[in-house]
Amino acid sequence: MTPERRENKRDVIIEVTTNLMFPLILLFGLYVMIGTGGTGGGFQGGTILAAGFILYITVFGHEKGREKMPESINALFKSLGLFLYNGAGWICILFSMATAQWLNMPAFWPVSDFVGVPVSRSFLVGYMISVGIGLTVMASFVSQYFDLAWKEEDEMGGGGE
Amino acid sequence: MMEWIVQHFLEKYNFWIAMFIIIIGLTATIVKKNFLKKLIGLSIFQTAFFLWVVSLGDVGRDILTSWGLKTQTPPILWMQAAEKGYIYANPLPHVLMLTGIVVSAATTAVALAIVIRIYQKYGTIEEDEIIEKEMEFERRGVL
Amino acid sequence: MLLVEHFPVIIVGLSMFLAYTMLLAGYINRRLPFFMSLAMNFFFLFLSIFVLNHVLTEGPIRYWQGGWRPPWGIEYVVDAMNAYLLIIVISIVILGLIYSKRNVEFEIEERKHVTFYTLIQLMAAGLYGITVTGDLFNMFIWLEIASLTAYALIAVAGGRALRPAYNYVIMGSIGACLYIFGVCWLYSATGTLNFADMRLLLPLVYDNKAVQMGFAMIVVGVMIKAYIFPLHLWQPDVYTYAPSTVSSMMASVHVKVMFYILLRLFYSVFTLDFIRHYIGLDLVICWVAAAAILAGSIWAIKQRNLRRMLAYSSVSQMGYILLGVGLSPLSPWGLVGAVAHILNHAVGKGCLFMCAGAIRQQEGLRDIRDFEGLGKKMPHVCAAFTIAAFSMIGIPFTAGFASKVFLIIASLDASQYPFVAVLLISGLLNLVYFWRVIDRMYFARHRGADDPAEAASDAPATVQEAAPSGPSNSAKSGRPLPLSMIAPILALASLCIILGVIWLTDIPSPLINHILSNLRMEATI
Amino acid sequence: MTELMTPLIALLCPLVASALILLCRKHPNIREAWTIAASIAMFLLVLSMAPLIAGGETVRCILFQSMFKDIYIGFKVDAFGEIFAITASSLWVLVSFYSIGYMRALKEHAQTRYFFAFCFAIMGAVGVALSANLITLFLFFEVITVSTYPLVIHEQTPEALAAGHKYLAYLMPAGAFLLLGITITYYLSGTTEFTPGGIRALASASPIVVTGLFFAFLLGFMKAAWMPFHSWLPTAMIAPSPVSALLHAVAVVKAGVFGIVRIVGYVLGMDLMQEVGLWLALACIAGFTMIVGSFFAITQDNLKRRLAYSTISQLSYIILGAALLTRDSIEGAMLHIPFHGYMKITLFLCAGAILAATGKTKVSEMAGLGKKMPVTMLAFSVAAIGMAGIPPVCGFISKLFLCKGAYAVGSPYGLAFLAVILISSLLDVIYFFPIILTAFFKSPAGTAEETGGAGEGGREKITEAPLLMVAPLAITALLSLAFFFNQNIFYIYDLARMAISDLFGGG
Repeated sequence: MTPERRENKRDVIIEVTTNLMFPLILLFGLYVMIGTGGTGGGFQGGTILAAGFILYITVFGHEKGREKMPESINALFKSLGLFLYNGAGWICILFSMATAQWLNMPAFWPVSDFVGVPVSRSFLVGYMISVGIGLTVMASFVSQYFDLAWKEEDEMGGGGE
Repeated sequence: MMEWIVQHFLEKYNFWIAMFIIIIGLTATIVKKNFLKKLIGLSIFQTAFFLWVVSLGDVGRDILTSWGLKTQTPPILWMQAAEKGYIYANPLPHVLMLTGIVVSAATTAVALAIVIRIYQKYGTIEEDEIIEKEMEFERRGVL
Repeated sequence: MLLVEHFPVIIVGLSMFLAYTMLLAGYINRRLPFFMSLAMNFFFLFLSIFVLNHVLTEGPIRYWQGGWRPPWGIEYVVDAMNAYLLIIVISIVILGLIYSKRNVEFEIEERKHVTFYTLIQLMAAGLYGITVTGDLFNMFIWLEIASLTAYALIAVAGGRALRPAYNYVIMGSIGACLYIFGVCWLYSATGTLNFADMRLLLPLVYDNKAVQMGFAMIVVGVMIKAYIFPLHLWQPDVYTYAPSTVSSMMASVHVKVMFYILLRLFYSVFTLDFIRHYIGLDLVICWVAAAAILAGSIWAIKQRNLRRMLAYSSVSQMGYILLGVGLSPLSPWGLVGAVAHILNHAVGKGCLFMCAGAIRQQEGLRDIRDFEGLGKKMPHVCAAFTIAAFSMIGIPFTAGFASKVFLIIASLDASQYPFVAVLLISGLLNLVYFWRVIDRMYFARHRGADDPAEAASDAPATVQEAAPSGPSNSAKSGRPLPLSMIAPILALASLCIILGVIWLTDIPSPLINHILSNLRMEATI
Repeated sequence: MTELMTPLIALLCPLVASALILLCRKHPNIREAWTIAASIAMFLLVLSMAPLIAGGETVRCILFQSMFKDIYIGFKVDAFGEIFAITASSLWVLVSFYSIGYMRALKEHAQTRYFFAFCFAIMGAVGVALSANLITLFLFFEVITVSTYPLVIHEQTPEALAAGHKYLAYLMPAGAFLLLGITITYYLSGTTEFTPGGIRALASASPIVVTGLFFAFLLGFMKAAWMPFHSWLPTAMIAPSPVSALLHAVAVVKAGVFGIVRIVGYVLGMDLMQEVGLWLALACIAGFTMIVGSFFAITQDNLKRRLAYSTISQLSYIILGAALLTRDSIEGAMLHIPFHGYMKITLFLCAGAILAATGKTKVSEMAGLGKKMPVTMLAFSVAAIGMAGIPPVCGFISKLFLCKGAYAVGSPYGLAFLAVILISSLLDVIYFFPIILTAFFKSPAGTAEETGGAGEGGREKITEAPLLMVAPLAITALLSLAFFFNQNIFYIYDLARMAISDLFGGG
């Protein structure tokens, strides 16, 4: 698990395949997240996105992984996801004031008849929620992976007082 | 006697299986000295419990027949099912457990992070050795 | 719908919102999160006072999340008990935040400050959430948010706090799991998660083993988190090694909120009838509490580390609250005692832990035996410590006295005379271990210098081992404490006295009567 | 029943003074000026209520209603409380002056703490005197306990700390017992208000409960130093002399006996005491303490310890007076509270003056002091004569009442207790007169050889203590004399008559 050993095991096939697969995985993740129409899929999509990043980090190593996904961007995603998720609720509270009527707001949402069934009026808020969950889940998993894949030289120096 | 066994064991097999796994997990959590094994035990404990709750949400065949219904559907609001009065499985336990799984994932993440920090500090994740080292730190005055 | 009825959900939602905004703001400026959190919590305090006022004048607030009617949707219910607790939690969080400003600079590396404040705010959000929710599963979510952040907060400083933090993760998760286990049992019996709905449905199935099992599991799960005596083993280490702010917040509000869950369960989900007649738990709880009171005090006497002593003292004081809860089926004064002690202990113990942190920061001292002459070096902190310790002992004109009297009256009223003795003895045991500290601070002369006899009487081994630990032990700032640390300490100490007088008057009785009626006790005081 | 704010203002005086003392800790003169101002103000305020109360009024001041039904925190000054309040506050004035002289003469450390705690202790004592019910009494009782601790351990030596711990070890459990008694009283009767003749509702309780309640109260008033729970008092004599004087001769211990009299007369009531037979138990404890305390006093060589045992013995006169339940005995007990206070404080002040002037603490070292410190030793003699109950000092008056009361009991018990009082007075003579004899009639030559080397520099110029110390003790000695001739100074006698007629009815 040391960097040297990983250096030795560099493999062109794996790297090229990963380079090819990486955007596809992300695309698939996005599809699961928002492409299916309606709420749900946020968590799964986020996990797939995270899997893509984790694959990348596993293959190319810690440093390059950090270049792809810096700490600050990761935190931004985390917060952004939560903003979207929480924001959906807030918007509903603000615009309906009485209760968070997020299923029934034709006046506010222009995309009310998006699919043609009444339920779909909630789609925009549904998107906000699933994208929010997805981003947060992705960012959390990636940062967990970063934390777990600590380097050997940190071992005794990192902790303690 | 047979009836009793059927009533308490066979009809409630999901309870027994879940309880068995829960006890395995809890035992591991309590008995093992290795922090990772403790964590694994905890995960087993939680997972077994989720298993049990999800199985509660299922609508069993025998119940349906006793109510004179023959069809069961997944918990999706489906016009035909509503018209025909099909019984559907209760979705709420699944939803609750989905949340529960997320929570348990978060718990595992936090615990793993702490285990890593412990390993960084003490060089081991065996509880006995850690306590020994702590006492040594105390003697040396490193707190 | 009145604006004030949105306030509970605004408090909870906005604090979640605030938490990750703070995380982002931390990238702009490291100091920003602290000020954001402080300002918003003041705002929440402002709102919660309106909420309390509304609850006392108009009646409970019921807020349906998303407009879904309660048996299906999540309902937030705020009655007098919640509003009272909400104000306590928010105030202590504010004081803790002010205190943490400079304390964190001392105790935690700089790169972690942003995360620290985020986690504190998130924990606060979890606590607010538990306080206002009216749904068993929603409560579990908030409980886990509060607990997970607490795990992280304890471990954030690293060092010796890690192992206790890990133990807490394991124990806390088992507790949470038992809680949700119990909730699912209840759900399987009633098919609902809403407090009020469940209260209506449960009496039909009180005989059901699943219901009784569920109740027992929830109680045990919450008791683990509230470190009731036999389940307290994770707690002393955690309180000893966690960052001072975290210890003080956990000891003062985190555990109180756990007790609040217990109260809600007893009064709003189940009924006293169930507790007394179907499972007969009331006296069991009382005896457990008595054991907690005595055992905690005796262990506290044994300790030499100040914070560990305070931790065991907390175990004992939780027994007071539990005793009040246990006596409440028999006498309304038990509930009054529990409710009063929730506030009094939050104020007093918060102050004591803050003092311990301040002493460690300025002088680098942890061991009670090293406290000689501290009264001169840190007059304000020591004075505050003394007042808060008086409150713990239950000396008149401090807050703790009132709760002790309430509980004694409750025990007499309930004809449970042994607990009177337990309470009085516990007061004396508290006196023993707190007075020892006060003595050291103010009255003892330096060991060794003036009095060789006393130094010799100490175990020689400890004297020798103390010597090399001197230099490395002195991780201290040495500078006088900043105002931002002294002010919350003094504020809490003066609150101890103010509350001590207020509880003697009849000013709180409307509030108490509201709490009693909202928890559906027939009696008033 | 007159509603006045005077009791509250009187109690605020020391409270405000304590805060000011803390603020002015850098300026000793201003700091001590606050003490004196507060003491005089409090005395005048307390005294201002005396004519009203002696005229049969009761001054009441309700601070606030408590959460318990029918219980309020507040003050109700009746004649008996007023007696104790006048005693404590008038002596505080004198002792404030004396403290200044004493502390400065001995160059004591931590004087701010001393004056600060002193204010609180006096507030507690006067608060006990003025309180309207048991709860209020308890609040101030605990204030006394806690605030006296820093005074007891003033020297901060290990012995002083040990003494302080012993002090707390006796008095804090006592507080717990008192709280127990109060809560039981509330539980049984629904009130804790002091009612002349006892709380009616208690009479219906079973005798066992009443006995238990009575002993809880008795243990709660351990401050009265009845045997066998007396040993904190001699140990606490390690405190500076003014503390011993005011607190351990007047405020603290008198608060204890005050409480016992309150219990006997105003909570349980004489009838109930008689009915259950508790008076005999109390009287036996008191009689035992009187005799044994005197014997202990004889054996002590340390002057302050001897005085302490004398205090233990004398306090039991008051308890005995209360226990005998007759008009005269209770009047004697009530009169003995101020009279013993004035005499005993004189003795303690003299002991302090001797300590400050010569550094001597033992009786055996006092040979020849009478010539060198004539005023001090004369005052001492007056007070000692009074303690023994010999005219013309006020101790005679109260003992006379006690004897009359004991005789009035009528049964053989009454005669036995009369004998106990007389024997105890005789023992008083035995342990006090050697001191006077040593001081006035024994030549110091013998002792000079023994300790010549040690204290030679100081011995040459033994003179009177500073004026600030001598004047207060002379005044108290003169007051002790004056009370013999006119018992009505500060309305004391009128108040006592009024208290008796409250308890027993007008006749």
